[in-house]
Amino acid sequence: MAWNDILKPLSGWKFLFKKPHTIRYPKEDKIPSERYRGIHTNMIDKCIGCGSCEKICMNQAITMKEMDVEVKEGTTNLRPVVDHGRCCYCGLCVDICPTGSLWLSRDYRHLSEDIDTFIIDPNVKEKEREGWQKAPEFSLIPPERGKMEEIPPEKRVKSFMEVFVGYTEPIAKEEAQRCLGCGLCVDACATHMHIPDYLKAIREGNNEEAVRIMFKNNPLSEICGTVCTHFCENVCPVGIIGEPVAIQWEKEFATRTIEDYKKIIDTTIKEKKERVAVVGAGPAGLSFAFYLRLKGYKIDVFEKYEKPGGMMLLGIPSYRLPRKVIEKEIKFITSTGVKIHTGTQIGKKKTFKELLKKYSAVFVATGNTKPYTMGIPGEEGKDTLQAISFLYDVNTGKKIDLKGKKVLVVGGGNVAMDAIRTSRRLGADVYLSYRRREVDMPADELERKEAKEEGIEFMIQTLPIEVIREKGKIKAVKYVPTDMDFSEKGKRPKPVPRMNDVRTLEVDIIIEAIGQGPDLTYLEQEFGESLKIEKGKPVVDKNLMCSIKGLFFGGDMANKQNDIVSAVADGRRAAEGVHNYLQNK
Amino acid sequence: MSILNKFRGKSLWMLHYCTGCGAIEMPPVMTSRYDMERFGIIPMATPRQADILLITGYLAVKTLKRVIRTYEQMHSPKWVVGFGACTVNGGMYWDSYATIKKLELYLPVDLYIAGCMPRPEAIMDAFIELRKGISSGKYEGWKKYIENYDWYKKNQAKLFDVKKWSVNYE
Amino acid sequence: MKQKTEQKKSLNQGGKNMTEEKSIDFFEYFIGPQHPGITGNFGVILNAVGDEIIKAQANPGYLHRAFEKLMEQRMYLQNVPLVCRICVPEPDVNEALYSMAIETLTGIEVPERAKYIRTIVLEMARLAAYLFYFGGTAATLGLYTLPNWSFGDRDYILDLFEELTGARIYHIYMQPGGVRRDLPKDFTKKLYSLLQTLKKRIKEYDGIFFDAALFKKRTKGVGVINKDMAIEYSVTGPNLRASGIAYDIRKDTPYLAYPDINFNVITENEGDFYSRVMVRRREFEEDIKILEQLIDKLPSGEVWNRYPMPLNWKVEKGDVYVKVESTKGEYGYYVVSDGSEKPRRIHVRGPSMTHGIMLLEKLLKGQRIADISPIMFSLDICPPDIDR
Amino acid sequence: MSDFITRLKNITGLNIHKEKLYQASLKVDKEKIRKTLLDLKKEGFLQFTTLTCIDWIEEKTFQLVYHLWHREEKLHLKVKIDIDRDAPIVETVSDIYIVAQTYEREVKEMFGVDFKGNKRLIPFILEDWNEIPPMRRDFNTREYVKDMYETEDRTEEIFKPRWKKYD
Amino acid sequence: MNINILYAALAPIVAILLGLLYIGIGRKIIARLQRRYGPPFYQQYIDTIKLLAKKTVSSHGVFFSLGPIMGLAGSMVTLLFIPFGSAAPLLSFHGDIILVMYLVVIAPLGMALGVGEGSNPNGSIGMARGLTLMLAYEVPFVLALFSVVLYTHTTSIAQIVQSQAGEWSLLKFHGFNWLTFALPISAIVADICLQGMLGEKPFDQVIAPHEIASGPMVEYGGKYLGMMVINHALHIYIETALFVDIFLGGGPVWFFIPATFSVFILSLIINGVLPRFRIGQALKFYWGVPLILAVIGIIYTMVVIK
Repeated sequence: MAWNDILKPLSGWKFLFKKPHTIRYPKEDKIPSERYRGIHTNMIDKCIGCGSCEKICMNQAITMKEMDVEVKEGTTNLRPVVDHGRCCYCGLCVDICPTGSLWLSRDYRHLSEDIDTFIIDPNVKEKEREGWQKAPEFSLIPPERGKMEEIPPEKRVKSFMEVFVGYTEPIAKEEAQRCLGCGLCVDACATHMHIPDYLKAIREGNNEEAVRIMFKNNPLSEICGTVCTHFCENVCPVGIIGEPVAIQWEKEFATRTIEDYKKIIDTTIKEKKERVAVVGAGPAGLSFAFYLRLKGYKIDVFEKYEKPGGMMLLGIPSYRLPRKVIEKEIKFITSTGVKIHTGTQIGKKKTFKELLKKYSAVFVATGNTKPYTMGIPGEEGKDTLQAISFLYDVNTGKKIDLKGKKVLVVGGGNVAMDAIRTSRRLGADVYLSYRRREVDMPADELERKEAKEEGIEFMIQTLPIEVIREKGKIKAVKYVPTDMDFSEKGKRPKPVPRMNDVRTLEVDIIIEAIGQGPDLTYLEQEFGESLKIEKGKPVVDKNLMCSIKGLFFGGDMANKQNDIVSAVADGRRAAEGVHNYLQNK
Repeated sequence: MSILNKFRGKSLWMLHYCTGCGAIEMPPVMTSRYDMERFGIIPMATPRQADILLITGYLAVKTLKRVIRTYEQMHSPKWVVGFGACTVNGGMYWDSYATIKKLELYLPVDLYIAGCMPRPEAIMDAFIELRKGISSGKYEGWKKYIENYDWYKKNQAKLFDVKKWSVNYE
Repeated sequence: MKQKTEQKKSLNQGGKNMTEEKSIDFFEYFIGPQHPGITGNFGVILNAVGDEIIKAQANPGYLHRAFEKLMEQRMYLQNVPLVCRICVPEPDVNEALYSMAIETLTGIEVPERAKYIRTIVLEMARLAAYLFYFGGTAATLGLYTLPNWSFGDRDYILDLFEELTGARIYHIYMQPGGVRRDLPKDFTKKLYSLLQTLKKRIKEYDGIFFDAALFKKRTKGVGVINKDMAIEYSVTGPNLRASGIAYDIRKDTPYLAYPDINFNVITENEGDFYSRVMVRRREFEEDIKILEQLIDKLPSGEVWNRYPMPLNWKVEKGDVYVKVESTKGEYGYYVVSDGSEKPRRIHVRGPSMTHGIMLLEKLLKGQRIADISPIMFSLDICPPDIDR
Repeated sequence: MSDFITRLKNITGLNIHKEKLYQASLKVDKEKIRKTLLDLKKEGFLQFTTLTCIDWIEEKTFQLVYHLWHREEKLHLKVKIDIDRDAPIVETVSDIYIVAQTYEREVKEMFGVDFKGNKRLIPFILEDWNEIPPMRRDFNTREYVKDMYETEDRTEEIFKPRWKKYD
Repeated sequence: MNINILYAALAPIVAILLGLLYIGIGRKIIARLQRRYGPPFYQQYIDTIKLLAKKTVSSHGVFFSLGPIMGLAGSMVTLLFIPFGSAAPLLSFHGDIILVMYLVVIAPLGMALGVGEGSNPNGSIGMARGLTLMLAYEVPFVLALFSVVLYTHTTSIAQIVQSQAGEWSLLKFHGFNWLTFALPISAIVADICLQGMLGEKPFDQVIAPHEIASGPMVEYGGKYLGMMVINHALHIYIETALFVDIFLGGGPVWFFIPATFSVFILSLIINGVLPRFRIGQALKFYWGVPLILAVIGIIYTMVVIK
């Protein structure tokens, strides 16, 4: 054995005079790293109570508890409470949290002899020391939506061909996987469709089950799939960081794959003897007719125009909503035994009172047919058209050629969008004047984007004040820019016109799309005072029955939301209402 | 008696028994980086010489039998410290057939430390807290074991045959 | 020492009572679960005559948490935090294996930078595990100074892990498709400086332990595994290389970033206790070189290739066996998926399953009682591998 | 690698099909397992990596997978055999590969597969376990935990849809 | 006479306090070697008091309890014969060096008796190792002392101390007539054997925690362990005092205590950095080099004898 092998260990003694590297804990403390995964903290206002942290946690350490927190639209009052007798500090709940409100702080100290104190309520008002936080690019929820291939703007402007291409099978399945299953969208949707259920069915590939779930709440699912205002997507947690789950397109995909609904939805009906009349074959009337028919009542629908469909057929242009979709849905509804009498306007020949006598209940859903006017000087006269009548002419096939003409459309809703894009397709170069900011526009964001692509110039925050006419023809329009006044809380800002800065624009035709209201003239003649009307809309109770017994109102003419899905919802609710009314009559 | 408690607090001998996965955080605490010997805590080899029994994390039922017998061999006053989530409410193995869920039912635990494997600082926190508690005579876990002995035995009997269990080998 | 073992209640070692009536001239000796010389929670029952062992029987099962049963109850992503709890001294091996298995099954491509980061994490974990090994072996031989040094230095690696992953031991940092966060800023500088200090520190360890005469005297010729015994008992990892067979999974079937790292496989040839320790000692330096190469060649780019939404993630039917070189030997995962959201079966092939039972029982025959725990430590047996 | 597989096929006459990542698998029926392993060992598969048992409860079979590793050719071979689930009996291979004895002990204890000829099938991990072998899929661990430790399994409550009130 | 009684009463207390102090400071030094701060130096006192304050006493029978008492008694009795530096011991007569040699053996034997009763295999293995180790270091140690006796022609420790005496003063160093300079070889042998007697590494197989879970003390807890710790402290004091008395010439208190402490530290230096032998190797080690050295030492003394 070499001598230095024996003496070498003594070299260790040089540490006797060096400073030990011990962390003398109570005095010197080592602060954990920025990313340390410690005890949870959750910002109570940012959290929407979707419960996906509870779902991903494999130790079931997180339970969602009711807390007294003000429930904003699209959120619940559930907040997570963490049981540190189960938690393994993995941070998966932080990575899946759509809003990024939950994170693991850098604090880890919790000592106690009683195990109940280990259930810690992480909810706080403001952010304390951050630790393991949500990084958007590492979120467990895929941010992008399944890509739907688009038709290039030049090609689609030329004709009224269909803009909406729809999903293919693999992309739809992959997109349906993004759904967290939290159910916030169901509360936001007017018809409360069971969206997570049918997305799950699509994921598993059986579209029949998906369509069956849809038709429980919405008989016009394919139409809604194509043109809905999709409140569900506005509230979907996935959309907080990335794009929301494409619920509308998924619905369209599922219904498109089913040729004939008759085969998969059983419409066996237990006949009842009462007969019910429906005025107006719009979305509200049709859905009311469908659900009441399923309950067994005999239904007669009276429609003013030649073809049933209401605003869907005559308001929405064919490039947005193909006609065959409407026929397919209506064919299915009539297949259940609903009789639709077109071309008969109630109030002219037949009166409402006759209907009330003949039928045990009457449901009126004639929608908003009376357009509002701007009321500015020079407005009346030739070439100032109303949007819905303009669209009615186009949709009923009347040839209108606007080539080389300049068209100014006033308004910001979906009807305005249809007006500008239809006139664009008819060859005009189109301007849009809207008095508030672009973000306040009620129109769908995708519609605005496509409109801009098609070369329509948006004149935001402008208010026309006068129309200049020469020999009856419109020559130009005077307008002023507006400023926003945010004084009233909770409502959209009020536009304040700047009168000193007046500008003019040479224009040939003006189309007004500033909103429509219900046309109650016949009803007032017949019922007068007994029909209570408030702010232009009849007052209805929970069952949508107005002050006159047996008379029900629904659709755009009775609710504030003014879109297809709320009309369908009113139809379904009215069907329940009539059913209850007739049961305990 | 309180003066003796001071001495008991200042010299806690820990049983060198890594029952669960939390024991991997004991070496840094025992050795040069955090050095628990500054508080007079050294690992002892046998239950006879030890004062604290550290249940470091989950406890398989097979280990629970040994731990109970080891605990009963320790000389009182003795204390039990539960490490991590698994001793409080089952931790990650809440649905495993082989581990116990609440240590409280089988042993009188004086202190639980939060963490899915508590950090060395958290362990030092526990030792300091234990030290203060013992000096002031607050932690009396071992008395609790003697007082409701049959309650503990009933819980243990639910899992294994308390009287006659033994190792099966060739 | 003849000892009749009648009805005597032996109250130590977790108190196994020797109830049977045996009058053979050996005595049973339990190195039970509660024993400072045992790595983790593991029992060995020995029949010894005097100081010499004539028969040994391993008695595992104290750390059984039924991982494979639990993994069948959880979705694929929920297994990521569970999987790293299997082997405590080196959790990253399990994370890497699980991610590689799922990536092979589902075909998710791992970005280049993520491969490098994973290899850095694996090599750092290897350094930490080796330091743990040196400390443990020296403690069983009686030298308490080296554990204090090596555990102290290991703690600096754990601090770096905490910087990188947010946790000291269970990093839950690798997930199928890449890693969960990118490197923090100037992480590679800190790692580089730590590697330089570790180079100096290993020289000091040489002085006190590896070159010490007493260590050589105590370990040479103890617990010898010759070549064909190693092959017969399917020994893998450093223990195999200590017996002279140059087989290293990082070289034979390279994974992650190992293809473009050049390092040499270190072997000894006696296969006894001394060569097992020296193999790991020289591999420690080799790892430092590997880590330096990794830091130089670290590419840029993103670090995670996304998998579908975890709550509805279904992996199509298939089975795959992936393996990684851990400090204890070949660590493998055999994942069988049946197209549902939960794996059908995940079999964890821990190296200690062969080293800890059959090999240990064969090695302990004929050894002294003083050498039981050193041999067990030299084989680097990790009881959670056996019981899972 | 692939030429070795073809050579292996015609020598042993077994249809081995290659999979990704240095792997190949092979289906054999129950009786021929010993002969296959003997041939493969002669071919150079010296390392017995592990033995896995998969419980395909739907088809009422246990699938035993013997994993072998060929060091020179760098090939991982998975020899699979299916055995009936209700009477799982197989001959042991512990005399061909010594290490298989431990794996067989574990599979015996966890699945209840009986290995004829294994000299040492004594309890391995579980102690005084009186339920059915725990790794079988018909042993529900969450129910067992419910009545032994009163630990609730809140899975349905977590995944209960919250919109059922709109029906 | 009453001074002696006072001295007899004081000696054990002083010895225990000194022993515990040495262990406490030793722990601190070892801690500094291991790059950490280590416990306060008075930690050993606290530990002992805590052990004695333990509430339960579990015994395996009468002899089990007798073991530590015999050990303590053996150590106390040897104290009577060890001179505290130059101060004469209580009892001193010819042949007391041989008596001390015998008495030092009583303590381990007493404990062996107790441990045998404890029926714990670790205890019995530890006891067997303790006896074999004692066998190992006794032989060279006796030869070394034999050479001292040969050189100083007396077998009474007090006289050995006298023979090295000279007037002591702080300034003048007059250690030349120490026996270490007279008989260097036997001093080295005695020091190597001291390492084994104190149970410091590389010879601490007796209480090797990692192999036999603290050997003989495995069943002893609480008050018994307290007695054993005190016995260990006494043991340290006795051996270092014996070594200083014989080889470093005793000397006044201000020299005696630092000398004993430095002898203890010398053994600690080796203890800090070495692993331990197997018991077989320890035996072969002691009967190898130290035995030959001891024989050479004797021949050397015969040659150089006056």
